[in-house]
Amino acid sequence: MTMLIDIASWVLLALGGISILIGGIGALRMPDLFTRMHAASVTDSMGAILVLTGIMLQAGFSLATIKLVAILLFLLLTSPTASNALAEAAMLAGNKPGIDTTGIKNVSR
Amino acid sequence: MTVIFGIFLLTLLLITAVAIVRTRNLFVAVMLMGIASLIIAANFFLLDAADVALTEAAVGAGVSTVLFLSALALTSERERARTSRKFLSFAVVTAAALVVIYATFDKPQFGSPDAPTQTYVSPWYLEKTPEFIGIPNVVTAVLGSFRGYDTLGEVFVVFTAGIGVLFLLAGAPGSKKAPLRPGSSVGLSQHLIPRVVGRLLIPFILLFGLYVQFHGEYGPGGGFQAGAIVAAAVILYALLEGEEKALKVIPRRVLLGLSAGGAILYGGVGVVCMLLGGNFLDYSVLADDPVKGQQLGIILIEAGVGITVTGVLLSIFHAFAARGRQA
Amino acid sequence: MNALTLHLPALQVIVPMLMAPFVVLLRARSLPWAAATATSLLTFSIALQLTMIVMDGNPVSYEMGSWVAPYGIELQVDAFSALVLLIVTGASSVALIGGRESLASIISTDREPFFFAAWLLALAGMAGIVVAADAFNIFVFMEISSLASYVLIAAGPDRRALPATFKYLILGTIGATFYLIGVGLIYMMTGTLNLGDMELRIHEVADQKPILAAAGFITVGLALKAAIFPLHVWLPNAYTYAPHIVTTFLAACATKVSLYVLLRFDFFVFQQNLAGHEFQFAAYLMPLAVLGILVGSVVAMFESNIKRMLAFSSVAQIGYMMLGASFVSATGLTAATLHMFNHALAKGGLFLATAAIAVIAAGCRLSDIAGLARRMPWTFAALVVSGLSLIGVPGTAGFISKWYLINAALELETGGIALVALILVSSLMAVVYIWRIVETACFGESVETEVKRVPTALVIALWAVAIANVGFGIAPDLPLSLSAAAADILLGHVR
Amino acid sequence: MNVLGIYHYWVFAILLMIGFYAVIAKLNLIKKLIGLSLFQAAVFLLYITMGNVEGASAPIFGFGAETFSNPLPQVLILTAIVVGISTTALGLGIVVRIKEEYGSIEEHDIQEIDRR
Amino acid sequence: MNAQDAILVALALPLVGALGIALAGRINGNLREAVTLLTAGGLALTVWQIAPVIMSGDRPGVTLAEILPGLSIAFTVEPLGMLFAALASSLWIINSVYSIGYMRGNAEKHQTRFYVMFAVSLAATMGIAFAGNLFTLFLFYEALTLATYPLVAHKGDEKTIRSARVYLGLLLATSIGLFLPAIIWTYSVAGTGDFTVGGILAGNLQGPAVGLLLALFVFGIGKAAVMPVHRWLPAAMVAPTPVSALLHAVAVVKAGVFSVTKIIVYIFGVDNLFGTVGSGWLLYAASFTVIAASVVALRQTNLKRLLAYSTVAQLSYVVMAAAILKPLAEIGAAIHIVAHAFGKITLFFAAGAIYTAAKKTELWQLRGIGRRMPITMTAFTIGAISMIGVPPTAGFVSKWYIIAGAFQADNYFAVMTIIASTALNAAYFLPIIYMAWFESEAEPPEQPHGEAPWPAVLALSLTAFLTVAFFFFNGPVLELERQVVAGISP
Repeated sequence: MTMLIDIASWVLLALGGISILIGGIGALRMPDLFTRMHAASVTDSMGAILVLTGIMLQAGFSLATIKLVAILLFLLLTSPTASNALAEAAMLAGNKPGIDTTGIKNVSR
Repeated sequence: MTVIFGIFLLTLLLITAVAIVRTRNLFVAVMLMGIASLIIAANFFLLDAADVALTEAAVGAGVSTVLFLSALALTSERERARTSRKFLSFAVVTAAALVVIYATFDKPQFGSPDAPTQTYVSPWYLEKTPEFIGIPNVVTAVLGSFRGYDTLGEVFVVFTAGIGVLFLLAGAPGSKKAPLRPGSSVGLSQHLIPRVVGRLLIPFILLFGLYVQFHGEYGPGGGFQAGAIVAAAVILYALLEGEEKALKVIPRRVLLGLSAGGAILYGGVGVVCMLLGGNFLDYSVLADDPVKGQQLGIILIEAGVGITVTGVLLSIFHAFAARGRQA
Repeated sequence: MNALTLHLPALQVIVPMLMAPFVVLLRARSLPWAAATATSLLTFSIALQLTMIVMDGNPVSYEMGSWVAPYGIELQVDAFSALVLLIVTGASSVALIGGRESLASIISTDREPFFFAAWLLALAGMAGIVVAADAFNIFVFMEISSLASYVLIAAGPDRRALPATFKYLILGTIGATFYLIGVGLIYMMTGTLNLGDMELRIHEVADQKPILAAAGFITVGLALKAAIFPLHVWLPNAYTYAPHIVTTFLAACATKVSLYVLLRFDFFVFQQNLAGHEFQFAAYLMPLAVLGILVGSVVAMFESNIKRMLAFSSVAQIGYMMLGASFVSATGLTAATLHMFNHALAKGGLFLATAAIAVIAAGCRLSDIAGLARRMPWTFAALVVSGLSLIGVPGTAGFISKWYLINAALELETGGIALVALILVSSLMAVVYIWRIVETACFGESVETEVKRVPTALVIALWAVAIANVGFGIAPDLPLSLSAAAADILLGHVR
Repeated sequence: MNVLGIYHYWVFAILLMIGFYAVIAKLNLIKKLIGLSLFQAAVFLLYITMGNVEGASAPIFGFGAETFSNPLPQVLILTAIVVGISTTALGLGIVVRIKEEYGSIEEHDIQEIDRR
Repeated sequence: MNAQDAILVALALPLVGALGIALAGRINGNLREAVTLLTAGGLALTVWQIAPVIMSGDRPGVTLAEILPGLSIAFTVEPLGMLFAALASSLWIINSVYSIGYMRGNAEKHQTRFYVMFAVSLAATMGIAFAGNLFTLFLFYEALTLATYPLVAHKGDEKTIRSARVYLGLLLATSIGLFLPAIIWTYSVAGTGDFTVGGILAGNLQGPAVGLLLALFVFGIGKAAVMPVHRWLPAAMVAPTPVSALLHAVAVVKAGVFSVTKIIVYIFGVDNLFGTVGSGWLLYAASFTVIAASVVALRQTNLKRLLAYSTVAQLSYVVMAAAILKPLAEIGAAIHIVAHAFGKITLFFAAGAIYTAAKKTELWQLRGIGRRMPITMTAFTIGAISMIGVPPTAGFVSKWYIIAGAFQADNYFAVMTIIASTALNAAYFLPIIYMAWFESEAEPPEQPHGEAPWPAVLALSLTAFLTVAFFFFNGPVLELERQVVAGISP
């Protein structure tokens, strides 16, 4: 039984790691602010969930698991708000999301 | 395993430090400072220094970033001139580096249990804490009781910084030569989502602050970290709802009262111990059973520390914010 | 030893420190000043009592929180610390008593509580350093006194006070952090923070490299705080643009406290433990002291702003103290410690006089004080007396310490005569720059601005210092016995 | 195991130098303050590296660990961090006042304005 | 009042007087002058009271304060000090009378400060006269320099300030630069600095070191105006005449020479100095100063500068006499202090009177002034004759003893110098007397003028009478000086 839990947590942790990696690469390659933010939020949401559930499996039923759940909830609540606030501030500061910077004609004219 | 993790963290730290020094945009530098503090905090945790990691995270990453940003809001964000007297600084820096390297030659093995530091004073602390003070967290025991006088001094350092900033920035803003940039006194009021989420989160942050305050004896925590967290909560409220409303919640006079009150509480506990016959800051006289007395003493002084740190950090934030608004 | 005197070492620090939060809460017109002066006088009386107890040479120690020494923090007061305590508390009391009007004119009423709280914290910080016997505790109180003095200096009316304070803050923090690195290295090698304990355990340490590096760091850090010659760049601006009364207080004791810590570390902790440490002391610090004396005096001669001139003369006088200490002999150390006392008197008197002059004259430049002697004869006379004491004319306090310094130099077999010549030449330079003030004040034709009166409290304080200058010149037994005992204590640890 | 130890001390030395260089060479007053806090952060690292015992856990009883790392440097660093932040706060206060009085926070601008 | 109290009173009285003058000055001029005269009279009385005690051979002493072990402010009165104190206090009375006339005549401003500083300088002079050890001597020596500075810089215009700066700079530089190290060297070598009969350096200093220490002392005491350090004396001529009279006849210069003599007699000891090679140079330095100063005096046109250079020459007379190291020469030195004082103060009073009455300062203006100011010019003539050393005046007595001393030491070089300098004195004084009496006035002065105000005339005739009287009644002074040299082998 413990073998099964361990394997599951390893898988979850690996997936979480990969998604964070993707988020990091995305944040680097994306041209402007808003696309970067989109990529970064991948790490926040997907990565966090996977990693934290993986650790929860490791910890089993104990005080640590409850704390991990609290952290997960807190993260899920705050990271979207943070990116929202960041986007609004960027809009306020004036750099508009440049739709046609990628050279593709803007289809929804 | 931890070796690789440690080396990774330290290298990341060095890269961030170089980035901080090289970048021209001060805003980026401050952000990188926050990241550097977090990396150092993680490193401290790796080196089994839980309390210090929490403090570094709360004070280093949290409060100093807020302070730097509020100062940046009032001054220019870009650093114009490159660097001056390059050669002199390189010479001085390399000289200091050589002395440091010279000092590292025959230093005791990293982490070896029989290094002088581990064999002389600290084992006494580790044995005597359960016997004299009876609380699990040895760091809080040493901080509060064995070296309580240091912490008293340190509370007064925070208090001095507080009255210093108030002295500099309170009152008339002096000759108004430089038009300062308009501060965000109105807050992000038109941003609905942050305000809603904020209003939801702030009570929990305050609760967590109190938890850290009184959890100090049993796990990593204590007055400083709690003060920083509570201050962060109120600052978040000020950012979301606007500075006037935050001032209405805790007016300036109360803040001053808090800063002074915490320091007086801490000192007062010490004086009471003197009156009850022990030396200054000897808590064992506070209750009939010395161990109970020590615990009572530590709780009181940690409360004093928390109050002062909250009061000072908030007054500093309001001093900076008020300065912006008068522009 | 009734109940109270048992707690004296602790009271010496916590009385001013705990009064500061109360002073911050006072709102009335000049109530903060009154509270600060009362506390300062109370601290001075505690210092006097401590001196009486410690006079016969055996030190008084006090465990904080009654934890035994290396584990808890211990305070220790001996003759040397009693002397420096007298200087610190005395300077603060005299400056406060004399300074009411001059401070009230600079600081608005709503900022007054903060200023006087910062003043008390500076006083508490310095008393804390002098009384502490624990290396890290010295660092904490050094930070308190430094932060408080940054606030005091930034209160200066002239806007140039701010960059001066900023430079002092940066250099002061670097100095304190160097000191912290030094203490860290010693702690790494010996495992203890208590000074006495450190001294015992250092020579058991097999490899001396980190200890030597620690000695280097501590000496450089404290030299930066004590404005010893090449590291004194922050001192002239800070003292010139700070309010006059603050300069009187800081000039009399701020740098001396760091010098006190440097001497305690070098003579208690490092002295006989490190091979060749005498050489390090005499070889590196003596040339710096000599250079400091020469450069300080020469620049002071050609300076036109009085306060900057006196600031550079302070750099020279600190050079004298370092010179005395670097002889590593009984008379040399007596001369150094005695000169701390006498310089505080002389320089305090001179800066109080500048404060009085600033009330009437337009500014502090030499041209502003032309012909002032006739309009303020009493202040002018006190300025002359303090000036003579600074020069070291016989019959004044300055002469006694110069006399011991010259005798100490004569005891040196090599280069003694050259040092005596240096001391005399720099005294002559002191004559030149003091006389420039006196001459312009005496013979310039004064432009008749409206007659403002020098506040009587300031004149009384000024004259008290002037009389003390002459008094301790004629009957120097109090400071002399203290500094002689201090020299024995310091040297006691060497042999 | 020694690699990590040596590396820790080397990082302390390099971080110290970066901070020290920033304080001396940079002209912007805020960059100087940032350099100063880096300089102090390095010293904190030195103290905590000293206090670490290999294979021990944080000095808190009740979590089943038997060897503990040294509590004393941690207490010292707790104090030093707060001292560092207080100095930075005061420094920032002064920088804001300098900006108001001089209109610039570049060291050479201030000196030039003073000379005028 | 026994001798010890007399010493303390002699020190305190002028200071109290100075305070009294300062207060009286606020009320009105006459009260201030009255208080000055009262103080001067009181001081003379106290000092003269000590004279019989000293004559009987007793040496009263009192220690004021013990600053450091072996370093104290102590006073002991011995014949040399007694003579100098008596001279200074009595001449102060006459000088005060004279300055009342002079100040009134020229309507000088800041008169209160003038009289206050006068009293303080006299207190310092008393301190020097009665000093019991080198430290106290140095203390009051410095006090005298500082007290006389405002007097020299009295006028307050640019020229006076510059020369006052030279005056102060040179005196302070020599005292701190040379005199203080000499004292420290003596203290460290001899262990004490007290003036003891027969000298304290007898055993513990040999060979060239003695000469070097002597050089440090002689050139350190700038007030003795030996050649290279004499420049402050002519520079101080910018001061009003009563100050020049006080400085260059009574207090400052005499203090310098008195200290040199006292150090030679009581620190080095005449006998052991005589033998050493180190002391020879002093005689040649002094002689060189005498000759050079007299030659320079020849070329002067301004009356006061001429008198200044003549003072430099006469001072070196005393130093030379002391350097002959023979009892008769020592007596000659002491007497010359007195003779020169009377003669030179008369000359300065006369110069002041001429300036007050006729506003004349240059020599060629004095043609035919004898007829207009007969009394002043007769006094001037008596003074000049005394300087040259013609019999009925005091100058002759001292020169006689100095030459006798030189013969006693069969030091013919000294004899030659004295004769040459006498000739030179005659060369620059006689033409003035001839011009004043026997030539007619070139052009009549704008407004006809008689004598100077009566107090000035009274004072200068008094000193002229003293110069002559000293020739006949020098008994007690001689007796006093014999006691000084009692111990010295001929």
